[in-house]
Amino acid sequence: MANVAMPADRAEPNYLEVTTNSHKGILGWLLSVDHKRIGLLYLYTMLAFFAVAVGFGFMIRLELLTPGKTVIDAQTYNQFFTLHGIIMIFLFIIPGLPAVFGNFFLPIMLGAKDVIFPRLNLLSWYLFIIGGLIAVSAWLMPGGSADTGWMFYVPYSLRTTTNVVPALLAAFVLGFSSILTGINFITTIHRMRAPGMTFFRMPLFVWSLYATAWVQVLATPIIGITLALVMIERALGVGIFDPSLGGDPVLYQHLFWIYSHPAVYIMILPAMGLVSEVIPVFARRTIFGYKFIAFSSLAIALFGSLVWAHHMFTAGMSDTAMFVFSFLTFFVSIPSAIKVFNWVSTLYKGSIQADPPLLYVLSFIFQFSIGGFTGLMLGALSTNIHLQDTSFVVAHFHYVMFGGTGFGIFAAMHYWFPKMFGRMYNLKVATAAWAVVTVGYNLLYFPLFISGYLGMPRRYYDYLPEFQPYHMVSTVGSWILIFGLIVMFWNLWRGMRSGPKAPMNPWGGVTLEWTTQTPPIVENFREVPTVTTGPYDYSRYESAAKEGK
Amino acid sequence: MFTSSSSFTNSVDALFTYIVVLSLIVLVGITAAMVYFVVKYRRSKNPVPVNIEGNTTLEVLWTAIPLALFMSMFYFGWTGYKEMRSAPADALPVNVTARMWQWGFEYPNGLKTDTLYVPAGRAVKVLLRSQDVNHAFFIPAFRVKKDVYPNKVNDAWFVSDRVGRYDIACAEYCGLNHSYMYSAVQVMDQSDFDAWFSSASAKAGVPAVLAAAK
Amino acid sequence: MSSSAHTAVHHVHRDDYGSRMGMWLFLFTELILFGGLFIVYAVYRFVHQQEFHLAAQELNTVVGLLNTVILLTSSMTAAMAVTAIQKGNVRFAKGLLWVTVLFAGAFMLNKYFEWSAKIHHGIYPGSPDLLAKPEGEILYFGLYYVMTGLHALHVIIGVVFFLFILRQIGQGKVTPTSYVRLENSALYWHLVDLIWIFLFPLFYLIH
Amino acid sequence: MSEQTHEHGHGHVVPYGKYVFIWLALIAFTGITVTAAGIGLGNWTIVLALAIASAKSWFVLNYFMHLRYEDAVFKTFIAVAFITFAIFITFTFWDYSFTR
Repeated sequence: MANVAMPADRAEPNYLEVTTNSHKGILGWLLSVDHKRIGLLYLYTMLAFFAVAVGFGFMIRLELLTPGKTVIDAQTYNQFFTLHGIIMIFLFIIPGLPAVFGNFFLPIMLGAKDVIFPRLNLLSWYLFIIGGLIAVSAWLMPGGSADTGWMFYVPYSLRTTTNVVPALLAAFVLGFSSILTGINFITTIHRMRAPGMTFFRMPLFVWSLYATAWVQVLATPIIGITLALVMIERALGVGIFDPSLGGDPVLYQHLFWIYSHPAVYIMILPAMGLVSEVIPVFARRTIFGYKFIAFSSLAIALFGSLVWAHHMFTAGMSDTAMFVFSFLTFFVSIPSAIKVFNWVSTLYKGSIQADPPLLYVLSFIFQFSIGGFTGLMLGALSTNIHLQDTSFVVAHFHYVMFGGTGFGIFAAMHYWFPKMFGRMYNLKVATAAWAVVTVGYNLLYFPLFISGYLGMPRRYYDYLPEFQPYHMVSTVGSWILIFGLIVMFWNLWRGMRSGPKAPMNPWGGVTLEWTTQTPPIVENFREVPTVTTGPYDYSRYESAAKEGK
Repeated sequence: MFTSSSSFTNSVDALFTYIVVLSLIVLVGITAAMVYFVVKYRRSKNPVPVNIEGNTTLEVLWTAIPLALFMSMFYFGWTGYKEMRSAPADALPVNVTARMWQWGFEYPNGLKTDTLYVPAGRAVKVLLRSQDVNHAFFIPAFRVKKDVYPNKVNDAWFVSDRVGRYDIACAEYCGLNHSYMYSAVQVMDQSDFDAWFSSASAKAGVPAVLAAAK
Repeated sequence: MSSSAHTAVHHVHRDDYGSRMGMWLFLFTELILFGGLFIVYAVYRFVHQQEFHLAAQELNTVVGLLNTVILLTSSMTAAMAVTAIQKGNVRFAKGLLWVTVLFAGAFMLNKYFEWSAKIHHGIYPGSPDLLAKPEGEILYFGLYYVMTGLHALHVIIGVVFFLFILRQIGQGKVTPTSYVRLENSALYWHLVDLIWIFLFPLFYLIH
Repeated sequence: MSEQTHEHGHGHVVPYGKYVFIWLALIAFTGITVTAAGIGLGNWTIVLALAIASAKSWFVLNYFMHLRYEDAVFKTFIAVAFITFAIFITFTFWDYSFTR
């Protein structure tokens, strides 16, 4: 796609070797304004938080292995699922693709030297880390960490004696970090595109980040003010959310979901963008329906802002609200369906190499589809009434967020790994780990659909004996999943330390990041690339292969 | 679990099955196509890709067909829900009070119980209030659920023809013993119910008159 | 993006247009932040119309009016400061910024007296006098303190921005050829004004 | 880059007199809104107050904040922001303005 001559003998120090400031060692990282180094800072801290939250998830599942007390008491259980939610949502899934891989690759994919506000970018990371530390530190304070669930529903979050305020403050700070990243990305996309890089020549990952960034900028402030109000309410008792002073708990839920539903799209959109990158590369052909996928990202961002109250169908809203929100909920499924159909069509008549990144993407499509279909059962009113607040919702949510976005993050790690670190991991081990992770994952979450339909409520420390078979299968699934994750990360770690040197373009990608040195130099390109074609121009593979034969 | 039914059980299950069947067809289709393409067009067998940019007819089709199906799901969901919202005028009103972590029931004559006794075949309307935080009144077997708030009265209704005892659970997280906030609804024959009602009322010292809201 | 040197030195890319774009996006988040509070206000005013009406009688319209005039005037001087620096009149720009900061101080002083009078009358969150009132009035005053308080916080942030710009003018970092930071600080100040334009009628003019 | 038209360029210079004029308009609007509230128009008071506040913000946005002199991109942005807020508030009222 770009005409950048890059003789291999002119290798320059890459971004891992030199930094943007005069410091060496750790300060060279902590004070660096290089978007790639910041991306890696995000990657390492995000994975650390992920490991912590997986630990909480493991304990939750272990506790649910048998009815009654298995390992932890009810209070600890309630705190664990709250921490699991807060960390996974605000510190793993939301920053996972945009802040790590968006930071690293958005400027490169646009042919730019950096994001437009590099120092603001570093500030975002510091806010992220401060917020994360606040969230985790509440665990060590007297009173213990919050036991409200990550939704902080009032009035329980006003009454509990646990440390709710640090958790709220953490989410507030993390929201601010997310907003700054969004502002940076939108402005970068508008201002930093290389010559010839029109909007419709941008890779679809960039499109998805653009849509995501808008949701980050326009929806996050609502959660900021809402959580701030809960803090103010706890400190001063202004009455806004306290029903004993006239406050309305349902209004809190509206405000919470005005952000948190679109936030689901903040989480899934970049993963969809990633899928749209990976499939053409491994099928060696152009994406099917580029514009439809690009516009469906914007459509998802728009419709995603219109449907929040479908989380509140049992709250006793007006019938009008029930009608409107259910009706529009079905519309948000359409752009997602369009994407899935286009992805599968892109595999048609490709020349497919099933390497680990593609395998994770295939799992993504399967699991995200299940998540989407079960969303239909939750979108229809009468079935929603039965399924709301049961483990069916937990399964649906995890199928979209973990089976979707989580697998998207894993795919991204395997896809861009050689470019980021200049080394390669073991493909066979990675494939085996993918198989284990996929099996463990489905074993963990699928039984929850069934038990939820049979009436197993969510956030239950204890349960009726008839649900035990489902919980047992699920817990065993969690062990398999965690084993697979350990193998996966161990393999990546080993590749990073001592894997063979990776070539510039191991998968045969044609977006700009594959035209620059591996690992990239500090300002990404020796010469500003000029773009002359669309992002997935694989015609040279077609013609080269024909000539070769 | 499926042994009993309320008036809603059948309609909810029917819609659920409808969506599950449609979803399975599409899911199997997508997955099979995906796996088939990956195997059939693997690079060793198919080294030369064909670049297909897209197909507007297909895009229109796979926008319009799902949309039509989704609209049918929405429609059945809405009609099913309308039914849940229209309690008959002669439904037996029962005040339900939720507090951490118990359910309390009060009949029109002032009789208070901790299990919900109802006559089979008679519509029952529960008026839900909370004394502290949010709860949710959930009878899985009847497909009935409604949140319970401290500052307003929500309501729900059901009618069950089948005698038996069914769980009532709290479905909105409410703190420490959320998972123990169970009670039960006991569906009895009209004659058993009348006998129970007069003896329980006598014991509680309230007149055994079941003044239903007409 | 003209330079293509390849040292480890990072080239900070100057793009005033991009800076303004970033600032506007940030202003949107501020607008929506207050927007959340306006949603809360709208819902509670809708539910408790009478009580809001009664509670509003307790506010002093004259004080609110005075602060409105102060903010509108300061907004004008901030805007003029941009014109002054564009015309190369740095001293006048500094003078105008100092006037803006003084107006902001006057606004805060006024606010201080207004709040103290309320608190003196026993109307503050959690006070026995307030808790004795109907729910709608509690909500009105809760919102009054939160919304005007958050607004006052933004006034303070705006002043900090201006003091920073004044320093940068002194250091020669904000100049007639490079003044986007002044422009952005002025934009922030106009936002503070913009929000007050709505707060004033919603709290002081319910008759 | 596509929107490179005003690279480093001087923005539009608005003369001082125009700001004074806008300021006068804003003060006049403030006077009208206070007077109108004093008359007591019942339910129309809030409608009028919000209409005047919107008119005032239009002046502030266009002149003080120079939106008039910015590109279409900026205008599109602000339209998106206002539409988003409008959605948030109207959709919340799908619940509150109808019988629950």
